[in-house]
Amino acid sequence: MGINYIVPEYRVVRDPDRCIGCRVCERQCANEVHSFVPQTGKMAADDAKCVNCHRCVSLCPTGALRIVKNEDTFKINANWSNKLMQEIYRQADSGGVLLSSMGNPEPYPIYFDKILLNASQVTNPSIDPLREPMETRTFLGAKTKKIQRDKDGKIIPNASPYLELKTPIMFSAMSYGSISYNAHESLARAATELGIYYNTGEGGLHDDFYQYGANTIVQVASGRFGVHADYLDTAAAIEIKMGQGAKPGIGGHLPGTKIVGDISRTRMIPEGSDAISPAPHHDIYSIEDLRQLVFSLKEATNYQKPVIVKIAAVHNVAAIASGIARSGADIIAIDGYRGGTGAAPTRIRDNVGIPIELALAAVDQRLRDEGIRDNVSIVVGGSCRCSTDVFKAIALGADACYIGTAALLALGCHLCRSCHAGKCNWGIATQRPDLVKRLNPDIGYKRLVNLVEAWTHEIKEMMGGMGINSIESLRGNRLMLRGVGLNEKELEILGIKHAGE
Amino acid sequence: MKRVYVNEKWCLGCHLCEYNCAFAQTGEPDMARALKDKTIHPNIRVEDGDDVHFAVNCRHCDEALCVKSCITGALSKTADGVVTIDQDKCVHCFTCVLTCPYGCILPTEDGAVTKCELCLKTTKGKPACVAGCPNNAIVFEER
Amino acid sequence: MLKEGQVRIPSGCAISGMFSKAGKCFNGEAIIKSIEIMHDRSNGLGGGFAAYGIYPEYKDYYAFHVFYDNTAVKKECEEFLHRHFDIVLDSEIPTRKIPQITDEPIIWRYFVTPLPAKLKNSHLDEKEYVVRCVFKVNTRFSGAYVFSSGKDMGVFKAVGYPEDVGRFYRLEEYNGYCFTAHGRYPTNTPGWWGGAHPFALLDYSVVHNGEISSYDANRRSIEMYGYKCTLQTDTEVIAYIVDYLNRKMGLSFQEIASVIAAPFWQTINKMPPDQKARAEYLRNIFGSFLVTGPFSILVGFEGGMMALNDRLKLRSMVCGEKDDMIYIASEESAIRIIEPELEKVWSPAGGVPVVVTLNGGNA
Amino acid sequence: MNYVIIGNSAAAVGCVEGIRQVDQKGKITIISDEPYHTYSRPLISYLLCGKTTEELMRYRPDDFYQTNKVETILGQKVTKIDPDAKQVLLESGKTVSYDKLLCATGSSPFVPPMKGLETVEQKFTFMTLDAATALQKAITPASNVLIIGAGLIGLKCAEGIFDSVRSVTVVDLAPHILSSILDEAGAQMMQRHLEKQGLKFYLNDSVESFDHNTALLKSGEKLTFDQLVLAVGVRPNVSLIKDAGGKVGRGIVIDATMQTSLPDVYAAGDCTESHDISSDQDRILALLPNAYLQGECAGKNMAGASCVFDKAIPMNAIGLLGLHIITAGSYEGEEKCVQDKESYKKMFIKDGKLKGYILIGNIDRAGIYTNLIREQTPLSEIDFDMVFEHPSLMAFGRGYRDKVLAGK
Repeated sequence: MGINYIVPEYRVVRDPDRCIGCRVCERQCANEVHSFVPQTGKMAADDAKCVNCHRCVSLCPTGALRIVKNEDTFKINANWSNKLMQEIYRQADSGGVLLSSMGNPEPYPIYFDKILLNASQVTNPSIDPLREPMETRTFLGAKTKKIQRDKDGKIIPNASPYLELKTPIMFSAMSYGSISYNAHESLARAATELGIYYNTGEGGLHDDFYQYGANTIVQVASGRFGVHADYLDTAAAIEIKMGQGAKPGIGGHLPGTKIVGDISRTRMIPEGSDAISPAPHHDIYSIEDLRQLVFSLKEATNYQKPVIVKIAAVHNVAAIASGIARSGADIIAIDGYRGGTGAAPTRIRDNVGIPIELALAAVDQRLRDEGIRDNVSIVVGGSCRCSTDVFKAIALGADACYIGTAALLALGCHLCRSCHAGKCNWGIATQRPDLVKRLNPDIGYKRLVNLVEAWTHEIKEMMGGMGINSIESLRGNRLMLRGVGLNEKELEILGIKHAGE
Repeated sequence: MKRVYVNEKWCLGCHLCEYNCAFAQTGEPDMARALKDKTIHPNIRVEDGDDVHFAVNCRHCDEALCVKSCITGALSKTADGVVTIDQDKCVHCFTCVLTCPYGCILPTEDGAVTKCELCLKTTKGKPACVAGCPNNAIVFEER
Repeated sequence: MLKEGQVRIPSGCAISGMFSKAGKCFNGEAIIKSIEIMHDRSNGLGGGFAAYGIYPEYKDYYAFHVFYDNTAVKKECEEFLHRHFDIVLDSEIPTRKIPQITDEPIIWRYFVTPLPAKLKNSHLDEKEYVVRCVFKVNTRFSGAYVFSSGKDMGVFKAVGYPEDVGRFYRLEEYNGYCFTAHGRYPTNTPGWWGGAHPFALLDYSVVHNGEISSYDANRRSIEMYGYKCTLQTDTEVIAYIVDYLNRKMGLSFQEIASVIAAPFWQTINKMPPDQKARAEYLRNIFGSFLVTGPFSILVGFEGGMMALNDRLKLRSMVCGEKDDMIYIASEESAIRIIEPELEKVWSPAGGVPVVVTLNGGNA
Repeated sequence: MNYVIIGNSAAAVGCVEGIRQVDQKGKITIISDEPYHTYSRPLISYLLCGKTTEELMRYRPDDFYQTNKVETILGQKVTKIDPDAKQVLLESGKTVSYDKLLCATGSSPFVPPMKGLETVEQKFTFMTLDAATALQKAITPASNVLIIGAGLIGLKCAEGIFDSVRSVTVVDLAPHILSSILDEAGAQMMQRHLEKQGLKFYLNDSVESFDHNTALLKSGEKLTFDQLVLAVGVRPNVSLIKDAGGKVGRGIVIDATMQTSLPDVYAAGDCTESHDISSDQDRILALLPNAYLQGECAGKNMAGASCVFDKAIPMNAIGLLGLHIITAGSYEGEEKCVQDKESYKKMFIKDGKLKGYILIGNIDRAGIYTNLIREQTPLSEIDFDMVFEHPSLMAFGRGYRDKVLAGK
């Protein structure tokens, strides 16, 4: 052991008057922060190991624990922050790429928070969702407008394959492997009960979850893990993942040590081999290649299922989306730079991509300008944190939102951003059986259901407040939005007026 | 009849049930004050294996051997089938310890035996172990 | 002060309409009387009428009613019209000078038919050709505004109370089988004649009372299909939606009603399977044209009229029937004043269209 | 239906509760020669040492008879059963007729003939409340008490009076104490414990003769005493059944439904012979739990249900001056034993099953062992080494735990 340059980020504070030595904290910390010292008969903590996941705090029966920011600091420097200095020490130590998890935590502007909603006053009545129907049913897919009639002149319902959602919220792609079996089961069961969809991510679909196929979106990503005929057939929709908001332009890497048992079987790769998702799809180097894959998948599933193309929100997202809208894809999913991940290079996560609000506004407007908005539905993700984020996204032009981080929070995640360590104390981002079992899907699925139902209630309240009683009347209804503290350019891109206008 | 059931699959071995049980028995409002520096005598006990944990407490058997064997009549069943103990009557003969097939009746250091009474005498509603279980490993329901 | 097209102006309104199913023609006196009784629902900042069957001698020609701010733009615009149409007759629309109506623009009427060669070269159908020319005038020539462009029908509108507007346009001199009227109560005072209602495109005319909440969703969607919402009014966007669904998509007026005032899912869920599948299809495919928020509208079209309330019926609308006549108005009083002896009076349910046609024709 | 129960202790109460599970209406009559509300006989020693009171030692609440609609004829001895007439005759001459009869007459202290016993003025047995209270009245803090018999009754008596008298001396013919339930090593441990507290033992010895306050032992030892307690053994009270022509062995012979050889006559408790499944032998199991279970089974059958009690085993839980013993089953087969200063544990295994055990000191969760004997669980199905080390459900299969803990 040489010099220890790393200063613990957090401190465990234990109230000696409240600690009863039950050792629950010790048993519950996979990072082995807490220990019982027989000599003193008291508990001790190793701050350096603490990732501030709050498991111990949440389970401490007497509320004896607090995790606080370590007030220890290097000399204050506005340019060289503590964080940067520590990162340099870490890299000088390891020679490696810095790894992080979950979404970009840096203080970039959050446009959702600078957009305000309208409500009815006098000239137009607000609608009480407790008295009147308030509809959130959403269809995702191409809205091809070709009226055909039978011999009696009745319309033939000839809609393209679509997804039907009871509420415009879906669980975004999180692979089995990056998250646990129990997390997947929770998502699958919640999606089924809610009448929405969850997404396998690029980890294949565990045999046990084929029963939830009607509410499952299966992903085909650059590694093609777990893709086979039954996988595609079982799903309600197929998502081609081109990119991810947390790490645009970067592939994925699940180390071989995690490729064991069911994970290996589900991904269809040998135990112990690294699961490497290449940065690009090596059969897609252009938009026309993408079109080929879209139609390959449609051909493979008999043109019965909508195909989603998921891209990260990058600078020219509008043009890319325009290409995708003409590729035969039915749904475009756009993932903003705040989107979560099980592991990403820190520098990429924190510096690549653009905010989802701007990307969405640009894409929606571009597709309308080109008259092809109805070719596709737009689903956005990358930090829809609450019902108003969802609401604002829909008013900006989205058809539905993907929630990932919010869903994990509902399952207990405390955003300690240590998923890559594989020791998730909440049983979410781990494959260690003793940790996985901490997430009981009976509880987890219900919490997800509660969350989405709560958001749906709030969405209905807000809709009613502005006199809208069906979600499609909100979609792209940017007049219902006003910006605060935004400059002309931002307002122009968002396509909204400033508050007061 | 509602009973405490144990879902072994979800037991984390955190032992919170033991502390919640012990706390409920004290009738104190604050667990820290109630249990600080005390040895607890919970009526539910967690058995820990390498990968397996589960809590065990009185099953309130339909054919409760402990009640039938009790030499004093201290153990009896309520109309709801809950096996309860009248600690004043108990003479610590431990015949119930001898007969309980699950080892759920426990001698205390100082006197009468103790056992789970589904918190009939402590809290209203759910037994404390169930209310405090973080993972639904212990549930209170009809089966 | 911004005018229509530069800003969205909410307004309250009165509407009225009368229709002879037998095609019997009557003059504009009655509709003026009807709208006049609802004087308090207007505030003098806009009124207007649509009349059907009034140009029998020119029924094969598109009747363009145009406002001009000045003669320069009139000249410029007429050159455009001449390049695209054969103009069989143009004249000033006869008006009556009354003190209540002021600041009138130049109001001109043209009976036109597309130049055959131009039409052919455009590869458009005739109506689309006309629509595009109308849009061109309205967007390209500042100070020129085509506010009526259908056959055998015409829109007459102005800034003022509707009864004054009717007298100003000498409506008693027109005979038609259908009249609709509109009195406006905008919440600001831009006072632009083009902003008054009805709003019309080809022979579709819309009078509307309400303020829809779905406006921008509807606008941004219909604009993808070649429409430009220059006025930012509900009436305009509804007229375009009706035009798109009827003329371009071939939906019947019943079907249009189940798009713009779609049945609730709870209603759809109770329908027989095939009917349910069609209703679901319309809501899925044309969801962007669902209109929410309060409205009552009268849509006039060639040979027919449709009345429709929003699905919660957040605006009043009453129907009356006597012999072959159908009367529809915001208030029953507006019907009783012209026909006290009604055979039937009813209030149509929200989202349930009342469609009437000449001699039971298709709509 | 008219039920008559002779006896008013555990078997009788078990019978009442058994009947009432099936038949809420039938008439129940309890006849007992003791004039008391049902009380727990084993508690008489606890009464003497003040751990219980006459009120608390009632075996069932005061309203027991009322709640269960039982008529009682207390303080009246039954002198005869007439199975043909289906009636019992009381000493008062009254007859009580029955449709179904339970004989729960229990057992009586056995006093062997001893030379000079008649010269002893203060001599007692230790079986009933009356006997206990008589003893209690007789002793003083200066008393030296001699107890003949180092079995369960003798030692519980010793414990009961230990703090109230000057000395207690116990004599027994057997080579070690508690010979019916303990092996030699266990008995020695227990004896050391009791001697440390001040109890005196003369084992492998017996009284040659009494002379008033003196007992001359075979070994030649001469003991003086103030009170004598005779706790040599008990005998089942079988005469009523025997006289009525019922089959009787060492106790009343009953089948698995608790019926005697006489029609509609059942028997339960200390007066009967049970089939001990741990040794596969018929023996008298004079144990309260056994009495209750037999009584309850008899009651259900008397009321028309079909019930079998076929899990009788010997078992005992006894504490003596702070040290606890729990034993069960029979002591045959391979032995497995651990012992330290404070506790003793011995298991007996035969045919791959646990047949019996002895625990002294640490008796936690002993019922798990008892259950292995009662259920005759093949030890190959569990982790016996683990369960021997520490009684736990962990040693059982997941399936068993799911059944008992998860109700699956």
